[in-house]
Amino acid sequence: MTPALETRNLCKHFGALTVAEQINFKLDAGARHALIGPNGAGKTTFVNMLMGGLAPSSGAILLGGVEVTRQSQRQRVKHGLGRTFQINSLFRSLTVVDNVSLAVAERHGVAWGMFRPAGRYRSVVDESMQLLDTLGLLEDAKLSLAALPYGKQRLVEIAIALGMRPKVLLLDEPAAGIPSLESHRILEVLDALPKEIAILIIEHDMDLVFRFARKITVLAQGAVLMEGSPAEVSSDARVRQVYLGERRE
Amino acid sequence: MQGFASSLVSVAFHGIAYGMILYVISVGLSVTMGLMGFVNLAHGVFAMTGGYVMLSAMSRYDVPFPLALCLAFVLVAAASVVLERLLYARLYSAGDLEQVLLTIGLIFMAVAAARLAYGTLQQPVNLPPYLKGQFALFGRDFPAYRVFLVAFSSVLVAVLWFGVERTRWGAKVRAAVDNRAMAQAIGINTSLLFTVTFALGSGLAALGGALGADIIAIQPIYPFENLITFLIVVAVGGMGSLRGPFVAALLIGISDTACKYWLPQFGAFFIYAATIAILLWRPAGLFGKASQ
Amino acid sequence: MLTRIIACVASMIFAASAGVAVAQTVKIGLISTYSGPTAAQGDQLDKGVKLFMKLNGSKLPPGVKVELVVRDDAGANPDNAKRIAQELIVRDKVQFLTGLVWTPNAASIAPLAAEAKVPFISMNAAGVGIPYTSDYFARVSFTLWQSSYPLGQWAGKKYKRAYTMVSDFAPGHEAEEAFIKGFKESGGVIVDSVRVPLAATDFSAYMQRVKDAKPDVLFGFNPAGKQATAQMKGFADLDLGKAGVKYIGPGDITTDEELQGMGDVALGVMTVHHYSAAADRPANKAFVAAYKKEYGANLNPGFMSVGAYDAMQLIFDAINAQKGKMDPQATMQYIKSYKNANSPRGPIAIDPETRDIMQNEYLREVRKVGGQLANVEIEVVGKMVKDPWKQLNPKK
Amino acid sequence: MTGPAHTGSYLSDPRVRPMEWLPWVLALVCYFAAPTYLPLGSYILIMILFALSLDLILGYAGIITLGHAAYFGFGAYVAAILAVRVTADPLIGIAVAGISAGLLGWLTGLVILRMRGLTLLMLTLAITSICYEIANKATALTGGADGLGGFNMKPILGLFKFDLFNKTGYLYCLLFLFVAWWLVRRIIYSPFGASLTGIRENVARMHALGSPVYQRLVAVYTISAALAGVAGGLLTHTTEFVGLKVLSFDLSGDLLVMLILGGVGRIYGAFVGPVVYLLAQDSLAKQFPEYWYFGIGLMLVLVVMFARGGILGIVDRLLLRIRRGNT
Repeated sequence: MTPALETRNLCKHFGALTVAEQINFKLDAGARHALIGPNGAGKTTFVNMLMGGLAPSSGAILLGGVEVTRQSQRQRVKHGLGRTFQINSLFRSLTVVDNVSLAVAERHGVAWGMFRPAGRYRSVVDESMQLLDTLGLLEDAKLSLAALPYGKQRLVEIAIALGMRPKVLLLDEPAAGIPSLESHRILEVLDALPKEIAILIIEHDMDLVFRFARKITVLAQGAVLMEGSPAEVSSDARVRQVYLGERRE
Repeated sequence: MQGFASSLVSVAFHGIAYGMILYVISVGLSVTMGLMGFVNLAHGVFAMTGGYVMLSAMSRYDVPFPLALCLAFVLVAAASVVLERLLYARLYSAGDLEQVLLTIGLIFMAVAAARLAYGTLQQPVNLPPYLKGQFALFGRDFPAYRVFLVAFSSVLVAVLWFGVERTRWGAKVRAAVDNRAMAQAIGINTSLLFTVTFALGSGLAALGGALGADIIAIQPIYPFENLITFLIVVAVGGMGSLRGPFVAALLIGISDTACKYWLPQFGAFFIYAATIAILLWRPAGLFGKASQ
Repeated sequence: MLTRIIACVASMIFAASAGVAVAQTVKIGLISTYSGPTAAQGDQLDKGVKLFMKLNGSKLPPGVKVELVVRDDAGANPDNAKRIAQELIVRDKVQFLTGLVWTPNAASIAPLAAEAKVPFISMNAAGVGIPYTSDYFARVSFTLWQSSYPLGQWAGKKYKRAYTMVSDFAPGHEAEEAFIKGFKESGGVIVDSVRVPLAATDFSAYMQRVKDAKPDVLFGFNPAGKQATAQMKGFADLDLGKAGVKYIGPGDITTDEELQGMGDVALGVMTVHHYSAAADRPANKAFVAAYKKEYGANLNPGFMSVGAYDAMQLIFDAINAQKGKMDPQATMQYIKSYKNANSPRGPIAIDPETRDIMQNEYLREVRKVGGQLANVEIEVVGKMVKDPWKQLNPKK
Repeated sequence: MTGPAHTGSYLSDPRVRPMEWLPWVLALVCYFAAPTYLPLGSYILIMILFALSLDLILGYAGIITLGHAAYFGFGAYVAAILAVRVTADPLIGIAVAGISAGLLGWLTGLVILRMRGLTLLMLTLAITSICYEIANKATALTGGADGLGGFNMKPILGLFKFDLFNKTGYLYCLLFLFVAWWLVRRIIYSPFGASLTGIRENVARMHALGSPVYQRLVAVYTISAALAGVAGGLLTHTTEFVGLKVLSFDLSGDLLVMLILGGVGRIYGAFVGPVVYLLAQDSLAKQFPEYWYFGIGLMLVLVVMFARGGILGIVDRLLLRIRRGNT
């Protein structure tokens, strides 16, 4: 079966500095996969290359078996790639439902419509409302986004990505900035995500990672250190060393 | 052929003189834009004020030329601190639009104030006798004042570059231009740094305005009339860079002079066309940091 | 908007209740440049007008008053000027239009004045063709052909090779054309011509070009003001005088109000023009004395102030001739035969055929008089000169 | 909930509210009540249309430009050259002016809209400056610094003659403004308008949504340029003259000031701003022509420091306070 997302020998250099070295990575269909690694391991660079924000120096990226290495972010989205942002990247002056509707309208291909009022596109509005309902945000739908508490804004971040109906979803630290007491809410939402979406989560909250992921890839100094089940990773000596080594500094 | 070579020398000379003035005026703009991310369209106001301070000091109070130059620097730098604390600092985190508007407003006010104080006539420039006349070089005559201009600006540029490259303050400025959050994190008082840098940049503009009063006429409409030129220097050179605007200013000075000399019927067309071409080729300017 | 309407209605009611107006008020619409880069020129007009009003504002028939409605056109800005003129005509119902520093502005207003039958008197704008576009246009200032054509004829006899450098707009083109025609007629050769943008402030590159071409004489023209100073400075910076180039032009290049700021380099510059503050006619001496008393001893009136002053004189004479009951056609009839023997610039008259100014043209040289630079009149090169261009190009 | 500001939203009610008819009623009242103010009135209507075109790209799409005069001036010159050389029919003139300004907007937009921030600002400035230089130097076509005049527009549809009092001109401008307003309003309430707001708010996220950001910007820029060109054509037709000022940086600056004064990104800011600015200019510039500038500058500074929504923003806040006071 073709992996939902695959990279082959992906490299990135900034001058003499290598930030990604020969990364071979596979994300299976419907996967619950986590990417971890200490600060500066190259996680953000890797995600940016996947999304098309950063061009790799060499290597290939495949989405559902189709090579997209040279394609723009927009084309990748069309192939089913979606993401959330580590730092909230929302439309602050819009309402919650508009935040989601923007994504849904793009997917429906109606966002070029110039003459019919937006509100008449019932399918867009209804779908957005439904989505908010599944995330428990229905009663906040008509509020201005800036009026929401931070935790709920993190959920809107996910809602927007779901509005794109991605086949592959990159979650960039979904629990960042959320007190660990509240992170269970995020986990509930993640657990309820449609099974057919392949999910790659980048996260620092190890609790969350080990409860959510079925497979973990560890990145260190721009290269894949190891890959395996949560149990394998937690017992691996090299992983311990990387993390503990860093902590000691 | 000899005629061509000698006109080439003249064009280069006048172009460099003009370019040097542009640089001294604009370098402060480049650094403040790079450092604080502030779109300060009112930079020309400082240059104009410098010109007025020097000229009125000389004509009304018989202050000698060198002292009048210093006066222009000091007074304008001091005034800019007040402005920075009072107005600019409140908009550092605001959007580009707010900054554009504030500074356009300041230009309007400065233009009106200058008219009130000095009338609309261009201010006459009375140079000291030792800077008048011609200066023979390579068998050609050059206006002595412009020779002085080039020499003085070169020294100024050298001092400035040394200051930024070799002093503690310079290191802080460079660090803050590179990464403001990081600079703050390692304990640099960025607010103080901004104020000092802003004052220095404004003072330099004043110095440039005063020195260049002979080339860029001091009159109330100055900040508007020259705004595009100053902005071109910064945008083409690259915000936050010291060397970029230098190259850009010389390029503009020389090509402007060359166009006037050889192709006067085209006016400023080439300058604008070149600006567009360079910005499309390198959006961050010749020496600017590539945007993320 | 609302307050406007209220004010409007209120004034209507007021006008109705006041019944028959006691005093006859003649409204004069004055359009000039008070803001923008060329406000200095507008200031010159303004000073002339204000001085006239102060000295002669009350010399009117009994019961007649004059009201000046002043508007700013903010520089060479013809569409704006036209709109302002339109407003002065329909809203303020002015009986005269005057002012106008700029030819483009005057050219855009002239046809409107004819359509609305409002006499329109140019205080400065010198574009040579304007009278042909409007029967209600008259001019008390000058045309560049009046000065530059005789200057060319005179210079052609003294010098062989000339270079021309003019501002790139209609009056500049006219000065260039007139000078070249006169110069060639007297046997001179034109080496090269350059047109400088209206906004130029640094002339050194252009002057370098002149220097390298080595002419005997440089003919310059610019719209006076700061450009005159900048051009002179460019001439001085490159020491063209020492390189054997004589600087000549119409009086705009050594305009009296700027002359002191130009410095000694202006010494020896020869110009032909209709007015000099240094002229020793009694009428001029009185005018200059009054001007200095009003605006300070260091300020000389320039030709623009004189143009404004004379235009006001003409308007007042026309009002007096009709005892304040203004009829546009009668006014134009009066203007066509207008003569004023006592202008500060000498005798002036309006040419009945073209409604353009007739005046003496003087050859002048910049000299030091009592420690001050002055345009000293040497000889009259043309007596009561009609505009030469219109002689050459009569209206079909 | 949605505020009184008109934003592209999937929730807002697109129907025209009663208050939105007020400007049109006022405009017609002025026509009858202040017939001698119609030359100024026409100019105000033209500037409103121009400001509306700027609001579309600045207020909604977030493109900061100091060069919008390029399209206004281009439209004005095209209309004038057409009247001099081809036909003096006004409706054809407006159509050609709008289309050619739109084309220029499209071409320049393709080139510059990949840039952002200062670079974009500089490019818009440089483009206006180039247009200005060309108009200044192509004397044979444009009349250079002397401007282009000497043409008389034909009556509209052969029926309505342009008159000295500008009665025809006023209604002519009002009609085009109305059509433009209707169009802009439609666009803003559409999904396209919503996506423009999205781009202004967070361009990175729009990219991540797979939105064709660049194409959207080019599209709205083209529409805006065409509207500006129509405004320029109207100016040419009502004054039967065009000068270099229509292409100048000053005009772009003045326009920006008017829009900011009224309020950005709310349609009616483009109505309030020019009215207040030009009426104030009309009365103040008459009494204190020399120092008019200072007041404008001070006002800008005050608006930026204390009243970011412009006049309409202040009105909003007052209404809010009154409502709160009542409950």
